[in-house]
Amino acid sequence: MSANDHAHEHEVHITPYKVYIGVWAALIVLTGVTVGAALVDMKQMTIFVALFIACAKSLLVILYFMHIAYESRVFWWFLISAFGAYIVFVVLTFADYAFR
Amino acid sequence: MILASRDIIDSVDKAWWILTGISVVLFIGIMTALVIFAIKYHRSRNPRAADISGNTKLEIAWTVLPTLLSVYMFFVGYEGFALMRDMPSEENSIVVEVDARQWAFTFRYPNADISSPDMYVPVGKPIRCHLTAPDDDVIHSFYIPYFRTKEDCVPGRTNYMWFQADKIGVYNIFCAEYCGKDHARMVSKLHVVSEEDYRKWLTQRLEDRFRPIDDVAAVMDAKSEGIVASNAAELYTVYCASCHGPKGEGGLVEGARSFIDNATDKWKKGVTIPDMFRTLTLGLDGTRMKAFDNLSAWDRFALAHHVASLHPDGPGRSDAPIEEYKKLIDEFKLAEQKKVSLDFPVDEAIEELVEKTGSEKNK
Amino acid sequence: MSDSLSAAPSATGDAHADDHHGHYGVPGYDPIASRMGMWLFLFTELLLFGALFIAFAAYLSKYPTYFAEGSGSLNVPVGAFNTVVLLTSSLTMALAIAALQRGDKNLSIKMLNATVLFAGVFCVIKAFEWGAKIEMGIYPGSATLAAMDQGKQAFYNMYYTMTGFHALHVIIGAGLILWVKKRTLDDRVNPKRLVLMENIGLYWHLVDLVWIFLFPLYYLIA
Amino acid sequence: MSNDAAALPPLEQVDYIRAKKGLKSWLTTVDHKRIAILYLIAILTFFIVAMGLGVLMRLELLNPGTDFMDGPAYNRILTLHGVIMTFLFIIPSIPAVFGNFLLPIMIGANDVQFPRLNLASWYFYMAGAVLALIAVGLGGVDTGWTFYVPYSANTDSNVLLPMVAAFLLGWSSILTGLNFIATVHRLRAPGMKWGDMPLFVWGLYATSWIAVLATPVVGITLILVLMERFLGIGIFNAAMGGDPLLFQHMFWIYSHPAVYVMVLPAMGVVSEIIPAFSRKKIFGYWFIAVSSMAIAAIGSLVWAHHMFTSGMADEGRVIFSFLTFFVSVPSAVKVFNWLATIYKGSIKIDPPMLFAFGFIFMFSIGGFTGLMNASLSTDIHIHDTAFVVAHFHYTMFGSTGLMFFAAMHYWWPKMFGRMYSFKTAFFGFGLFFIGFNLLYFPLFLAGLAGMPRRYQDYLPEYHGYHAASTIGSWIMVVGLMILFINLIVAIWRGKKAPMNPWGGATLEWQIPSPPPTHQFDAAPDLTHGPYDYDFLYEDEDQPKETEVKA
Repeated sequence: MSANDHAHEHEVHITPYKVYIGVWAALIVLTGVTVGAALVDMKQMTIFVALFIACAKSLLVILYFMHIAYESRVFWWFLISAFGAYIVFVVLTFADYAFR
Repeated sequence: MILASRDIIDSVDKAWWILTGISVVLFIGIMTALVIFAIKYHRSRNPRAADISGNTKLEIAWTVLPTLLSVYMFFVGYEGFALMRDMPSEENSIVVEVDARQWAFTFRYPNADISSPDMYVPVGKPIRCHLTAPDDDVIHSFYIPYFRTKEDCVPGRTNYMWFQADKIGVYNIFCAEYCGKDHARMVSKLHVVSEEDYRKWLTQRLEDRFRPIDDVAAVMDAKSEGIVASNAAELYTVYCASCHGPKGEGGLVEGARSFIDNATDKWKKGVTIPDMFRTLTLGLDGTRMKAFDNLSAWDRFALAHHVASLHPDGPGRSDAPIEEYKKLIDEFKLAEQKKVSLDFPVDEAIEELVEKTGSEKNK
Repeated sequence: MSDSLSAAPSATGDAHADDHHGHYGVPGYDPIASRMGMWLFLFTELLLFGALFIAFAAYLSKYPTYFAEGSGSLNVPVGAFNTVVLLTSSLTMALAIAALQRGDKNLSIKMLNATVLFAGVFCVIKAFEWGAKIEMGIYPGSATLAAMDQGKQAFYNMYYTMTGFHALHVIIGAGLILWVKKRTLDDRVNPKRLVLMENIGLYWHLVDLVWIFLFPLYYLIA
Repeated sequence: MSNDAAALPPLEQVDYIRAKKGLKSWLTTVDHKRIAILYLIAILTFFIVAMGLGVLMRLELLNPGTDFMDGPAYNRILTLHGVIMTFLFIIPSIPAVFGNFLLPIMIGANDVQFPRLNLASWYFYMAGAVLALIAVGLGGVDTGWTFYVPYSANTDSNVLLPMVAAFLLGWSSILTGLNFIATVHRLRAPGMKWGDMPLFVWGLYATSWIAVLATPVVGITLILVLMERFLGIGIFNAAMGGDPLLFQHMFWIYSHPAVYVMVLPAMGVVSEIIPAFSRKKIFGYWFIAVSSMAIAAIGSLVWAHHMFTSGMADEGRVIFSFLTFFVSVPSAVKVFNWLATIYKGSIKIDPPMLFAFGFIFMFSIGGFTGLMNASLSTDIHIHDTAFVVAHFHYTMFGSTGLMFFAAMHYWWPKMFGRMYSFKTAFFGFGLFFIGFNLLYFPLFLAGLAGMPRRYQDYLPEYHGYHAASTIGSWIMVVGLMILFINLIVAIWRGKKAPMNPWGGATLEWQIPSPPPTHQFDAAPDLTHGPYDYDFLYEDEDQPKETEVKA
């Protein structure tokens, strides 16, 4: 509905510097964690743990650095459709590769 | 469970008729409604349209029904596919390796390492096809319309399909994946023959294949025993004419050599029969001349002789001293074929090939 | 591209705004539309890299051991350091926008400079990494690579392709940041009209986002 | 609304065509209507070129054997026909011409959200077109429009330029799509809700999403092939551990949804024409709108049905076949809704309506034969045969192409302010319809009999099908030429068109024909919906607007 598109039209959100620095610190810590996790031998799981941490990091970047946390809802829908489409592409490609 | 190919054909055709039936009924329904509405509610008869903007029940009905119909049609198509992919094991079938390259199929019968540009199979036996293309070639598709079956030959991998002929006859084989210049001429024949004829054909091929090539005289003179060049013209048409021209004039693809000009110095590996044999066996690196190691050594000699005969000066130009032949035979260990052929009882080989088809599992 | 997205005035202005910027159909400044356009553009970048990640996943599933071996040949501390560099550059980019929002042009310019500097550091380190591999004879088309197992070849081909594309984006991003810096100095990008800087910031964060996935997938699967 | 003078610009206002003069004013315009005309000229030109190539191919196939075109020549013509028809004609056709012209007007805006980007898209398109033409000058390319590896990585012909061209054309459609999405979200007239948008806009919106999300995948895929040719990075090269089938996945991830990029706007046009000529509310507005989005979504899940014989995993084939069948559901829903719209309507069969009926006919055949391609066992048989050629020409050309012509006949009076001869249009359509079916229907039968596609030569047993098909191509081309000439002549000779010749209810019929550059001085009046024809009968039972006889 048209109202959704323009819900937050006139609010200009100014993020405190502290938030950015906090997010950055969290990202650095997660980078450390992902390197540390790679040293532990988890066999098949290694890559999934790495991907999980990477997803967490990218969520932080998208929400705060890229301001999605403060954008109107339509931007959320956009992101969900784009990522949804991508995940579908991956999963369906593996409908072939997983069974080869 | 092994099923006859007749079942695959029937299943595909049944699926086709069911889908066509559903389609035709719906199509006629839609078009009839369209025409009736267009006439009945023409503005001259119906100046003011009714005020209808929708009907949810109807919408749900014509969403759900096509959905159910879709699921049904999926299963109809799945049935025949399941048969096609229910491959007989290698022990219970005759394995034919299908080698596709620009622009010819080669059929190889691996147990005996023999090859042919046409496909021969016995009637009533499951045929398992292993489909390949060389790494430096392109994708082709092996298609036998009569058996409703098709699978691509992809460089770098082996694909599988199977069929079983229920009737003696000759069937078309097409390349169905676009592969360039002579895609339309990449046509071959499938000869479905009686088991007896198949045995005969196989014996002939096996004998050819395992005749030792230390008989230098035989390969030096193509006509000496009438053995070398018997099918050379046919092989040349299938494997060489696409690029080098039906008369050897060359130039049909970029850089394809002419066999009839006199500039012998430009032949990269030389102009004699042993040189040509070497070129055929190894290919020419950095050019589009590929290694034709899919052909048997006898076939390669046959081709070399045929190519030599295309030149106006004839084979005389291609003469080489007997030492050259001996060198070649050493180089490719051609004489050792003799040992193989001695150790390899032809009859048993055929038994193996034909009888292994698992009559016990066949209905 | 970004020019049109950010600077092109919309023909009818913001038709929905309660406070009309003029009467109907007069061009206006619509930062939301510009950011929307930028996000849609970022989706195309996302899918472009996404396709490469699909190829990576396909080959990883085909050659797991070769990919592990290949990954083992990459230098983890260097990769981790580069990750930190790029994350920090993302922070400075975000701070540049935040500073300009507060009217602190001076700090904003400094932060943009820092971002470009980090981009440079990233590229130099990446160049050394590539250089080391090339010195060992491992690069596309080399005889050494051609002699390796097929799985190894697939790994290095993917490695050069994906990090190469990413590095190209880093360079383009740095160029865009220099351009927006010039516009900020000219006051054409200012606290009232800063969507251009926001959009280039979004682009820069996307570059970061891609590396967040590239790093573990290439360096940490040994 | 016609009786609300305030909403209308003064009638003597100069229209967009005459607003400025000179070639430069056209080449630098940011007016969405002028950009639409630029696209129209380019797209029609390329269509006619590619149609000529198609006729040449059919002529070669009239008899078995080589008549005047050998294999390499045929393959180049075939590739060129495919590349031009796909990338230069059918993908941009309806969105770039009629989307550009009408989308802003239909939602009550004065232009798209990013007008300069819109012009840039046209230049991307032209750059791609010029590169494709240069490639022809350099000897052409023989890969087929699908650019399958390893062939495209090995061939001697010049693959670089067509691939770069396809890449640029992809960008053109991405940027147009991006522009449309932002326009629909940001520039709808005050008070216009999503449910008040014409269904053509919904079709364009769905199409735009596919263009934005799927096109980049094929873009990078083509770049990877070029990297193999020029840098030796063989991502798809079997000798280097690559997988040629991966190319096919990545190619079809875009190129199958692209089929819906082509057909969704066409369905949008049908959804405009049928209610307008039935004077009746569209039946099930939301079901049609949602089915557009559903086709876009489901259409993105089915790409690998192009690969049933490629040797992909059997499980994968089953999954993709199952999913493919579900595309048919929203398509069927649309057809049923159109039929229900006609039911109890007040139907007038002017040329656009006849075209729409033609669409239902062709699209039904195309759609039903699509079921045989979705179905696993039958597809194995007909894959890569003439059957597939016939099937996609029925959907692409018989449906989408036909609706492009229908859109021309429906909106021509709006675009140029002139009416064309109805009689000639009916006659041209008749020839087109007969010729088209004679051209493509025999190919279904040839395919079932085993005739592979992309063959320059064929065995004598297929002669009958090919001969009929070639004769059909002549009839069809004559019909099309009559249609085009009729329209072009009308620009100069036609009778002046009124504001609302068909009695349409969408916003474009409330502004002059042709519209002025600045079409809305004030927010347009939205007192009636896009399919609410009651305003025509406000005073008495007689429709108010004067109907035109041409």
